[in-house]
Amino acid sequence: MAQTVRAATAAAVTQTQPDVELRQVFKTFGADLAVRQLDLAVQPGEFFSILGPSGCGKTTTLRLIAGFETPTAGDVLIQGANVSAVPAHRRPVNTVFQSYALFDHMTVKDNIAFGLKIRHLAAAQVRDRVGDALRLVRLEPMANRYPAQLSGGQQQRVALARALVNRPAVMLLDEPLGALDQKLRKQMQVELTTLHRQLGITFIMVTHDQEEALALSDRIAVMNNGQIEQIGTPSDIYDRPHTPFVADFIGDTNLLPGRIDEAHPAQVRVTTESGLRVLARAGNMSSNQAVVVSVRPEKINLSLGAAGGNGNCYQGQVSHLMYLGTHLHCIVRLSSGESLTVRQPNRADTPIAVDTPVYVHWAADDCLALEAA
Amino acid sequence: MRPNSSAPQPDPTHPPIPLMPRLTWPSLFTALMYAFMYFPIIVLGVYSFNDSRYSASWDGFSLRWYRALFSDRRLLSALQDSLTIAVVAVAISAVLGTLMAIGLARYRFRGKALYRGVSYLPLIIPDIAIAVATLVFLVSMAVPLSLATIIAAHMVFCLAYIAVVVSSRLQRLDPNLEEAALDLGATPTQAMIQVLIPQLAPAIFAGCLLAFVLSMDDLLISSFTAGGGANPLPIEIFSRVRTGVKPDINALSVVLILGSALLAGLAEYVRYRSDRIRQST
Amino acid sequence: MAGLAATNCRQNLSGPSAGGGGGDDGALHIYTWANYTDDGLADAFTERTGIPVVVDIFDSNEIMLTRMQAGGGDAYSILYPSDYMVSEMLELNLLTELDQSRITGLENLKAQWANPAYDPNNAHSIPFCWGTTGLLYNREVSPGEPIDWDFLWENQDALSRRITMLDDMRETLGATLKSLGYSYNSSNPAEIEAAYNRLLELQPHIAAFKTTGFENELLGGDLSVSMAYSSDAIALTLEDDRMEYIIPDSGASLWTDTLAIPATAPNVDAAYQWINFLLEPETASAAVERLYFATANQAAFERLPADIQNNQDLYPPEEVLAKSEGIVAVDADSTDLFDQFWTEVTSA
Amino acid sequence: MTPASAPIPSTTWAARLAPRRWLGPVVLLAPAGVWLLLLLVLPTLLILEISLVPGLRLGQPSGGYGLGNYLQILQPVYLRVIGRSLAFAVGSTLLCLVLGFPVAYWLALLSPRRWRNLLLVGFILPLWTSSLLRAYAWTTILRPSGVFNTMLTTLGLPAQNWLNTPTAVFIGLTYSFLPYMVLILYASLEKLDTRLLEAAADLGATPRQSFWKITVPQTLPGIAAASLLVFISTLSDFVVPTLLGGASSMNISRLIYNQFLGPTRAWGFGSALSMVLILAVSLAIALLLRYGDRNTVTEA
Repeated sequence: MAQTVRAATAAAVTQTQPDVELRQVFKTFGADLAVRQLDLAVQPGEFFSILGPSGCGKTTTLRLIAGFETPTAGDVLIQGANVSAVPAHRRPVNTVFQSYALFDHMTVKDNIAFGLKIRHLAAAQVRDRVGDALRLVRLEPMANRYPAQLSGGQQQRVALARALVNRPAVMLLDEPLGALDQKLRKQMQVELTTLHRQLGITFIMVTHDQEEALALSDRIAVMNNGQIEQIGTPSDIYDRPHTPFVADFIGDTNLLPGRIDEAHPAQVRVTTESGLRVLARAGNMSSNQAVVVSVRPEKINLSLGAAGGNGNCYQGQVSHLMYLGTHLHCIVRLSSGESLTVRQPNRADTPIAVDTPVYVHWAADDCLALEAA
Repeated sequence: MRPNSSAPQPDPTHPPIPLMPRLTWPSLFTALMYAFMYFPIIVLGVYSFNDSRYSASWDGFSLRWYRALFSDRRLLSALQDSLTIAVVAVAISAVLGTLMAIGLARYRFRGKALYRGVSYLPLIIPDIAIAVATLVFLVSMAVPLSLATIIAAHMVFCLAYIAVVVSSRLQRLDPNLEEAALDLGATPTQAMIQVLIPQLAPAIFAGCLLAFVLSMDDLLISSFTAGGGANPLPIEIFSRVRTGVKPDINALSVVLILGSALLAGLAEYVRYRSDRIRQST
Repeated sequence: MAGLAATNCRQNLSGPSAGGGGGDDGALHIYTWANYTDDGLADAFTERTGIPVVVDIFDSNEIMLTRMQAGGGDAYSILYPSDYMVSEMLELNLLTELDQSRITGLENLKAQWANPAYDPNNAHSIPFCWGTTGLLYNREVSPGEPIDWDFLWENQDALSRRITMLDDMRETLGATLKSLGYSYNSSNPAEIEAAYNRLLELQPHIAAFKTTGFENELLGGDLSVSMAYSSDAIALTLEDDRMEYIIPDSGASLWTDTLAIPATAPNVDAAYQWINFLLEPETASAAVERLYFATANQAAFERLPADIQNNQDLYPPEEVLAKSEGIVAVDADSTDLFDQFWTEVTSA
Repeated sequence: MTPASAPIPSTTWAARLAPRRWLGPVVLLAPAGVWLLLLLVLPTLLILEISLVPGLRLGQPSGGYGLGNYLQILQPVYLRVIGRSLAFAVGSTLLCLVLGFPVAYWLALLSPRRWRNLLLVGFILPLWTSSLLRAYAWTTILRPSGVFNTMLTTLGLPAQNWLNTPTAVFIGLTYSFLPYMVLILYASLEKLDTRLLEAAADLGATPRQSFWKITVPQTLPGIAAASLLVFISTLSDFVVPTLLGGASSMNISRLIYNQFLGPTRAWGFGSALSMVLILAVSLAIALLLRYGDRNTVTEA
């Protein structure tokens, strides 16, 4: 699978010098603390995403790397050089803005050539590289148009080309697909990964769309409240979230707060607040610790009769049912009082309806006990 | 992207309007108001061709007042003074006003509200109050009045008007544009000159035009700051209107109105052009 | 900062104009009454000397004085103050003492102006012309022939908004004083106040206070009577038969306008040349024929054609002159009173 | 993970070395700022100071501070001048509103779209020409033997002698400032969401009802801004009262002008009048900012 391959590449390059590194970075705006104690290392060639809800500090982090903001404290390193005091125009990074920020008084060609002309490249060289860039983003016929005469997707590609043409060490993408509609987004996601593979340069993307982050990234940093909650590969983040926030933010999950009754090396037994006893996977945890058990909707099975085995199995009743084509989205009210979201493949063999009495069950390894926040 | 996209979309609230609007009472009333606006101008125009000196009755068609006008050295030199004042004041104000608007948009600092408030003052304080204050100041500083003092005084309101127009454009501008230029390697100065200023150009132009028209029309501030033989057109016209007008003033009105119409047309054209380039598809 | 500036300011406001060194563009800048120079006069001078002439116009002595004090007067090399204003400006040190050795033609002045009371020995000013202030009316539309100032009050309803009075404090209040039988130069507060009240009574019927600019409206019949300087009036009576100028029976003001060089004048050389130019009999008489002011220059008078010499509006008979009086500077308290009443009457 | 209360280390060398951070603001803001300070703020403060020196006249030694100049304004004759100025302003603002609203309404909502911009420019085109000449044009029209009376007598109506009366001032002010009124009202009406009118019609409102219940309230900020602008301009107008009002229309601007460049040179009194005018205008603006829509004001 592509993801494991990527994870392997990521692991292989961990030893080399990071392309971008943030060390203990703080950024305040007046009394507001936008970013606190940030440590981050992005490896060369990585597609790295910063994911988080709006206002979590992810865009600020990107702007710190680009040089639009100076850290209040801490250091920013690009390719090993401390650039904390280097202004944006002398940093070897280029940005694709959410708004594209195209210069609408210049043609597409001039927009793309801007960075090269600023660096006083020879005219012929500028022409060649702009031509290459246009070809790369398949915009050759639009070279002499003005940005306002292009569609949203085309403008997006101009923004990409304008950054790429400078051959930056690092590409910074601030919600690059945020302004596009759903269908175009999917298409551009494919183009982005293709570009990344072709160019082999480091991409750092900021997004609030977890699906996009999962689909595109080698590694993801999940930010919340100015801090990084977890850095890891997509499957790390999804399958092994470190905090309830990450579990909740990435994908859907059911969170059941409770306390540990028995702690084993890799497994714990938890009694939830409503009295449900749950077996869950866990790291090093001790008895009586407050935890939150996270179980993904798609890991839960529904059946009409009770299931055996050493997993978790509870009785309940379907209270809501939504038909979503590929699957069914149900809410099951357990007899203990809790409600669980369950995602059930759309198959003929589970005839369920609202008010059907059902059993829900999942394997202990499919749920995770997380330290309560 | 832009609300006044010129694409002729049918207006949902009204049935498609034929080229000739129906004669409803609002359209009739509007026509009447147009007549009201142009009536005095037409009267001046008609009298400018009247042979009579007293303007009271029609004595026959004549171009003598136009001949008188174009051989009136005093009037022409007043026009030259006015143009000098307006062009110099507007040119300097365009730079200072634009810088001020950019600075106000970019920086946060203590006393910014006060600064902004002061920059709005020339738009609010009546001309007469600005005029007398400037005179008192110049007299108290023992600055001899001259063409330069008029320019200095005109710059106050010119830069305020330009800054206001540019500010409103800045507010609608993508804040990332300048950063994009920096990001692509432009120095802050290059970013301002190559990206920000071109983006602001239509607004700067509009502001300059407004300031130019106001400067050309200003009587009070000029009256209080004129000296050293400087005699801008409004002062000359005012003096002639008071000391007895000969109909060459009528001819002057016609010439000035045609000139202004030309300028207004140019302004409209520039606005239309910049809208065209920026209009979304 | 404001405090410092203010101290400086107060000094500058109360002292004479600090100015000096206004724009000297080589031209001769003249600050004068309307109709005292025309292109003919200026062109003749330029042709003679090569110095271009720029003329600016004032409505009243007081406004000219204000301009000179407010710093706008730096450009002018020649002023035309009236008699009493010469005294006032002398007191404020605003005029240059003339170097009489640089002036030729002084001997041509009529005897009565050889040593005028407002400026002994013509040390600072050269009498240029003189005249009276009376009523100019349009016979076709006036409800009668004005004999005296009283005419305005007696016919105020018929004349409503068909009268203009001079925009000149001393002249207009003075004429009202005269209509009450008092002197133009009264310094009796009660008399001045009585004149103020009388003028206030007429005020609603006055179309405008205008020193010039009534001509077209008078000719067109929009105005009936205008208080006017004889020089302006005569031009109009000669142009149109319907126009008449009268010197009111109870007396009018008799004024002399002079040529003077301000203390801050640039281009003083040109100023002397201008004075000498105007003192030449040929120039002066030609100007009189065109502009109709009464010259104080005997030699010029002698060169005038007989019809002008005999024009009684221009050169009134002795008995009329005897009833008239010159305006002289009054004491500070009275000036204040004039100022105050003038502001009030024009604001009412 | 990380403790929420991680201390912020003191400023790093990077922040301290940030290159001359004061330079940008100074280059951008100082030139205009100095100019405004020198030629606007300082002069206004000077006027304030002079207004507190009773009886200060140009060219005469002056006494100490006091409120004499302000007390002088309280004399009936000057109160009448202020009252007259207010009457001119209120009257001509109302006239402009009554005449201008239908025009702006027609231009913004009823005029053919294709010509709309051109029609608007056409209406405000007279603004581009000398305000002096436009006021002067009215003297030609309103003089007793002028065009207006010729028209009246042709129609068999009695002639009017309106020149040099307040009536002429009202006409002149309305004429001069009508384009401003239309321009701002147009901007406000153009932004009117016409779907609201549809919704009102859908809910059974007659056109008249939706005009008074939707259009007018929705454009109220525009109406307020336009009226304020016209009010301020007419309150302090100089040209129209001078050229059309004759001896009977002294207003505050003319009075101030006369104190400074007129015969009496009463600069102290003139400064006090000027301060009162500035105060009146600021009060009007403050009221609008307090009760009106800020954006409309700044746009205006």
